[in-house]
Amino acid sequence: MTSRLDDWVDRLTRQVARRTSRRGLLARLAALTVGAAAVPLLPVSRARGASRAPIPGEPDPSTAAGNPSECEYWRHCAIDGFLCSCCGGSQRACPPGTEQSPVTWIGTCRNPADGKDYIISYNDCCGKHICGLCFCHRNEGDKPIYFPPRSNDINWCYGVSTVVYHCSTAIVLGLATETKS
Amino acid sequence: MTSRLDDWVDRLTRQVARRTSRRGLLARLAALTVGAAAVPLLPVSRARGASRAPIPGEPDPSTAAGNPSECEYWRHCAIDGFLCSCCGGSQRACPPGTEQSPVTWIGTCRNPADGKDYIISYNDCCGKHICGLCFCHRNEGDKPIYFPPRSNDINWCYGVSTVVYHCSTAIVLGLATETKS
Amino acid sequence: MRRIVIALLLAAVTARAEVAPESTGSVETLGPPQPHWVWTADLLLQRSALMDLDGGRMLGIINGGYGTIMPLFARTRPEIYVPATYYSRGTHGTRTDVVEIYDPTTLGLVGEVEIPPKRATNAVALGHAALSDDDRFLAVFNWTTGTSLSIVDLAARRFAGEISLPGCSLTYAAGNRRFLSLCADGAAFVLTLDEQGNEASRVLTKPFFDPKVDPVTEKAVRVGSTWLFVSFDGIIHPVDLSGPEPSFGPTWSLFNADERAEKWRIGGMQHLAVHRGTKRLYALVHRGERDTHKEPGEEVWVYDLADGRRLQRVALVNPGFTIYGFPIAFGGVGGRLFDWLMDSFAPPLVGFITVTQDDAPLLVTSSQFSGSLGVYDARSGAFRGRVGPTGFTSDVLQAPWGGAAP
Amino acid sequence: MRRIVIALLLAAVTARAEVAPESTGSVETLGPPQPHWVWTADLLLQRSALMDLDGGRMLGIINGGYGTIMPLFARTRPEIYVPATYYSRGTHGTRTDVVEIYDPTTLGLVGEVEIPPKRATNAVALGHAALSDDDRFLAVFNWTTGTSLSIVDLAARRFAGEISLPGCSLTYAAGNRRFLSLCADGAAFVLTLDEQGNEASRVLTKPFFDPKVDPVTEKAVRVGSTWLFVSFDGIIHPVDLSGPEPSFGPTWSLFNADERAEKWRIGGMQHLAVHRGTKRLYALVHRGERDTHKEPGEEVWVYDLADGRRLQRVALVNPGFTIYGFPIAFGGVGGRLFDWLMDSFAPPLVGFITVTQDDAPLLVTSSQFSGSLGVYDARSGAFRGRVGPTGFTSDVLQAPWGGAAP
Repeated sequence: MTSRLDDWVDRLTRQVARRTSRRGLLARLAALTVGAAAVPLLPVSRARGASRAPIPGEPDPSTAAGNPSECEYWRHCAIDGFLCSCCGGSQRACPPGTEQSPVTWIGTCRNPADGKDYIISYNDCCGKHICGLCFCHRNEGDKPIYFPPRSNDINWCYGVSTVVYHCSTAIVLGLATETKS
Repeated sequence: MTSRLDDWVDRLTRQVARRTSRRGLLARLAALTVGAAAVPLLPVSRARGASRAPIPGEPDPSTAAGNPSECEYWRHCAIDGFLCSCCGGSQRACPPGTEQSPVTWIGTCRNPADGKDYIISYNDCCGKHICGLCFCHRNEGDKPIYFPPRSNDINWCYGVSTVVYHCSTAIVLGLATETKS
Repeated sequence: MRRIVIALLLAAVTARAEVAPESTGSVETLGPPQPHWVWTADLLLQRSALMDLDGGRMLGIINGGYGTIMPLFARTRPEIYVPATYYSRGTHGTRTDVVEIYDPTTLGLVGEVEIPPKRATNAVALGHAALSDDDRFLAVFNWTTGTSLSIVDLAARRFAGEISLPGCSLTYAAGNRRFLSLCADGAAFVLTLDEQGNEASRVLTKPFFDPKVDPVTEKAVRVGSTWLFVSFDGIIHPVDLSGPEPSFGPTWSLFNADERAEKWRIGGMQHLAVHRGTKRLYALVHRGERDTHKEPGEEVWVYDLADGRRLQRVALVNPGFTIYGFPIAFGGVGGRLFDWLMDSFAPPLVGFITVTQDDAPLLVTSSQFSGSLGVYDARSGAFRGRVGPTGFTSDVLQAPWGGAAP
Repeated sequence: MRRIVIALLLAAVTARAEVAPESTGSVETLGPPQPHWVWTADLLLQRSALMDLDGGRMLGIINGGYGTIMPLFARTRPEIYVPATYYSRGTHGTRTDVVEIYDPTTLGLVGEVEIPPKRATNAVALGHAALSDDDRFLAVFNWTTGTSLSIVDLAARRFAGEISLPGCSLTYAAGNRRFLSLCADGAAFVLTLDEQGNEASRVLTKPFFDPKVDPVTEKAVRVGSTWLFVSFDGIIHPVDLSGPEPSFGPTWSLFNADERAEKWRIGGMQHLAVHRGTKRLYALVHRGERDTHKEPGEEVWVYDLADGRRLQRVALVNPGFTIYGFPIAFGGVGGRLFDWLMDSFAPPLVGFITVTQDDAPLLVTSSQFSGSLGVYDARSGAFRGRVGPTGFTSDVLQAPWGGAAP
């Protein structure tokens, strides 16, 4: 990795020498803003995910709450990871070449389309290094590691070949009998 | 790595939700500038390296040409890698726990303090994953991989326990007999 | 190459005012560990880096394997222990878990002990391995949907055995043979080892908190024989391990009614720190709704452990922002201007805090994407500046050296 | 967990207008490979990612080990080959080099062939492994300060043997049994294999260029049996491997006198591409001084290989900027404004180019820190847009599928 990383960073370094003066003002401008703004800035746009037929009973796919590639997708209320919809999979299927963990943590998310609460299973897809795209971390009902069924800090890649985590799905198991506490 | 990376990116994601509106303007400002300016911007400041006694015959350590932690340090004219001076080593010594490769590529760099050309040996320090700090890539006299003694694209971690590259030194072998072509 | 050889010969005779020829092959070593040397993990670069807060520079690194990286530091012998997980083909193949042993002076690998390939690789470093006070035994938390501890005899450098946990998780040490775990129903489980590292006795208590109502976090700190856990709502639960049965001290709250009304909460991934000498507790807090228990903090509140009185509020600044190891900042005048803007307007986004244990203690902060540290005077709360870059990202902070024993 | 079980039972009977319960365990597979599917390597994430340029989305990834990652794609059987280097303890321990075999439909590992732990892990992916036209043999370039080739029999999935190189490096294939290397004095070395993958014959030519004066780069492209190398100064050196002895076609220049005066140079880490159907050469160029041969390009110049005439100059835009996988851009109106500013003012910084081989070819660009692709109509040069993010960083680009055979 090293050498290639070198060459990649090289582009940065070389450009400085050539552009610092020319773009000094621009650089300063960015510097003053990026420190404060880079964080909110970054995820404003996201990878375009799979375009699939709308799922009966779900919000309009043109809205964030109905788009499986958005962190705001209704099923993601307790997810912690990269959205498989951005990684060659979907909210229900793992990307090619990965394995879906049979055990995982559970969230209870409200579907704005029908106002009902559903049990969501966040099965991890495992066996390849992190996808790195569409990271999303929401903690509705999240509990510490000693309370496994509700802990999204646990690496749930078990019952598969390796514990190497790639991305997370968000699968509807069914309606929740209790409304969200 | 995954889970922790998740949690790190999490900070970004969470902040967006909370700050996008509040810092929208700032974010926009950064967005418009960072695309063009981030590159020259990034390396403007560098890790503070070892503060060591000046080496006889070298430029003033308070200048970039005399500071082993700067890419502009006079010895770095053909270096490709992370500066060991920023990684717990120096321009002459490897960081703790690494091994210095006995074989490497050679550069011919002019010392502004005496106007003379020196043969510089860029011995890699090996055995730990990339340092990641003070990356510097300069190609004065660099040749392709099939011309090894002058190629900085070759991973020179050989004659040591592993080929895993950590950082690069810049050691004076002596005066060059010919001035730089 | 010939010309180079000639050059060397010439250099040998002509070198005078010139820069003298230098020798290759030298490698730095470290002096005795210092209280202001702090370790900061980087999961993207899979390492923990040793930073000199006074010198403002990196001293070296230790790599880890897959998952969390949190070295453990022996007090009685010059050794650092790193529980690590590896696959023979990087992301696949045969899994091997080991405890790697490093020398704190050379940062070189001096040994390893293989353990069962069951080590938990979760998103929290804290509570996943524990060292006995006499450095004899290391307990590594295993997660295979079932839970257990792998016990390593560090004196003999051998795997001593695996001990199952009854529906409990994590491990916290106090004393020479005692290890605490937390259970899903809010109970405590205390394991006592014999001299061979086998189970001597076990105690499973009644629940001391309700995980469904207000769970305590994994990010606990230790004072003497007592571990201090904090709940999502800011209630401190002391657990004293000095006796064969754990005793649960009186709970107290970080927040009063007004502060709760203002929605102050605990947050971040390492939100408690203790200065053992002055018995002060440092808590990372922010204003947020329910379920924001992992959100970064904006202030550190300081408490006197003797009476739970809050002594101070420290408003935090952003610890600094880096992109792939390049700090975003300026030198010179622009630098001071930039720092002022960062200090004034950038969100603090602090996810991790620790405190050095010397008599001039420093409060250290980081954000998970910062690759940089914020440093404060732990007594006055005054911001002393930023130290970095430390790498590409930041994770758990450790200040293992100096000061009073736990 | 009990309430969840109950929930499931209830859901089974009540689900109607609601979202229907779904099954777990499904994994995507890919349809037949498409011409507009492009692989882009990411050395920070140690993988190559498959991007659908038409759909604008990631289809999946294949991981590699330490060092460069450049899959090789069989034409005669559904297999992808990845030469990879691993250590038993990540950064240390026992080194193992393998050629891993993946299925292009499932992206699953289907086999591996162990090779000597000598594979070169240099900063250039190109020229470090080569596949025979009949997919029978793979040659992997070894660098141990000495140089050699590891030959793998892919039909038998066995290591066939190691063949030493006489002071030469790299490997480029043409035909079924012939592999070219470049030597330090500017000579060409051609190895011909027998049916067992052993050396049948070798030819070491006289120098065809002077590495001290104007070296050719490693970033060559192939047209038929001819490899086209370009020198630092933009001279094209064709090397035809159709005969037992290589023949060196007439050299020609990418730049005329005026363009040289303007300091136009070749640059970047993957600066040549060929569309085999139309016999067009694409060259990544920039204005720069001597020793800028790795600097990113600002334009792509298009040439007709029939007569070396330049057909077009394509001004490049920045392929897009990401930070740790997050694209820096906006949706909606702000997005269009941002894109316009990026297109207008951001330096192109293009380090890699490739061209798809179909009849509606696309020119694809990336920057090493972009994690994003720039896509152009390869015939008109019109910018079609950005596709990404592809990951954290970008490296060698490959468009292996569709179009005429090499």
